[in-house]
Amino acid sequence: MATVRVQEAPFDLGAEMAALACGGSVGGIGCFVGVVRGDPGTGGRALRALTLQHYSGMTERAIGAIAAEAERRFGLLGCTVLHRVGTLGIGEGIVLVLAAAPHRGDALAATGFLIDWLKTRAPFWKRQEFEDGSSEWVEAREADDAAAQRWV
Amino acid sequence: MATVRVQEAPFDLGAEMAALACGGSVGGIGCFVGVVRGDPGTGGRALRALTLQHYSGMTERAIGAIAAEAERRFGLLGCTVLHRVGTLGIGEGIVLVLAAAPHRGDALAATGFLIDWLKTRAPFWKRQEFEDGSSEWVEAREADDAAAQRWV
Amino acid sequence: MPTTQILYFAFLRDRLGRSEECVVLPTEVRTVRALLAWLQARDSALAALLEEGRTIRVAVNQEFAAADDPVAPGDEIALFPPVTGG
Amino acid sequence: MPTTQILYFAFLRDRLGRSEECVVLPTEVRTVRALLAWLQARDSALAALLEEGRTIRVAVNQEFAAADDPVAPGDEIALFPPVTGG
Repeated sequence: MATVRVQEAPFDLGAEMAALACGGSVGGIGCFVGVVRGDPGTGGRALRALTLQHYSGMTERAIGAIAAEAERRFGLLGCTVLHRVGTLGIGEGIVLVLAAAPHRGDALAATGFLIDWLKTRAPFWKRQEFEDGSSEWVEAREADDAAAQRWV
Repeated sequence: MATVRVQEAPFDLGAEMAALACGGSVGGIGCFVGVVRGDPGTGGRALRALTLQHYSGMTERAIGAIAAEAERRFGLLGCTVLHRVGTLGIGEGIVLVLAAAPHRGDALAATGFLIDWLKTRAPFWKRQEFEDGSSEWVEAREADDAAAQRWV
Repeated sequence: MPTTQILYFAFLRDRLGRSEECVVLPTEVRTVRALLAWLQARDSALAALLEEGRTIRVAVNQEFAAADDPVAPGDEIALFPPVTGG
Repeated sequence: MPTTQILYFAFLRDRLGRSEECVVLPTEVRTVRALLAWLQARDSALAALLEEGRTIRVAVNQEFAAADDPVAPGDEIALFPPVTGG
């Protein structure tokens, strides 16, 4: 059964990992953490923080559906998707994906599947706040759509 | 610069992740944790514990070399490989691989590269101890050699 | 006649200066395409925004929707730019 | 004449009842292949083990070595089964 949460608080990675590792059949856990970059290719302006907005209700529902799909497709024994909202500083984790399977191949493939999907289908929007006081919404990347297409 | 350790103590995943996330250029961290399975396909005998032996000296040197290769090949900003030795119970982590990169594709590919390589080239040996008191060394899996060949 | 809720996110919310509104849909508005045309006609700020040619996505009842998908009174509609989470 | 250290791991260690030994290599033993033949001739337990047809890997100075790779007095040699870590 997938765990899906949208939260302001930082992740407790050790606790999330331990919750998935129990049960006796898990042989490997794949994981990805998205991190706020200080140099996100924004024409030289230094980033101060990132603010994440989401569509409450649709977000949890959409992530829950894709997590269930990942569990089915890769034979997972469990998966966890946590996404933070609110204002995050450089180096902070934005998103945490964990996928537990009997073997490492499925665990890592499911991790890639979940993060590629999240980047293109989960209703979150990032606003960059720069050191100079300016701010702007991040534009979607075509590379993300291409990555998500791999799994169709 | 890669961090490589062979240790008896459990991993502190949050601390290892935080150490890699700093610096301002990291956008994603891929991770894999290998876990002791209670049902490792051993003809119905229930596993009680796993004991890991290693070749001290060669292990650290071999892992250090492949970690440096991963950093070069995938443009990593850092990576961490921790491998436990001694006796581990079911559900405990055996190996931890972390790979930090500006973007998620490289982070996840490097994670797969490192764990595939470790499974076939790092001098560790597992001995299974069963509930019925018997024990035996684990045989190498051909699937692991095939996985490592992907990267040649 | 149930009211229909329209939600706005990201730059749409900032530009319109509101995060949601409740509207009574005319009976002839039965698709996403018709809904957007109707919204455009009644609100010059939204019209200006839609005419900029930026990609706008629509969700109906919390599912991504295409131009020909149906809308009905009482639906929860959302307008937003392509997502950038993760 | 420097001595050569031979290390054994996993089932080899259990079967031989030792984890390492120091030997003086004859001058004609200059490759991994010749080393294995020489070890086999001087130790019946190791001979029995090598004759079982199980894969044995050899490392010379902490690097994986093939049959024709050189060995020299003073090297650190290790014999072990295929690895199973991770």
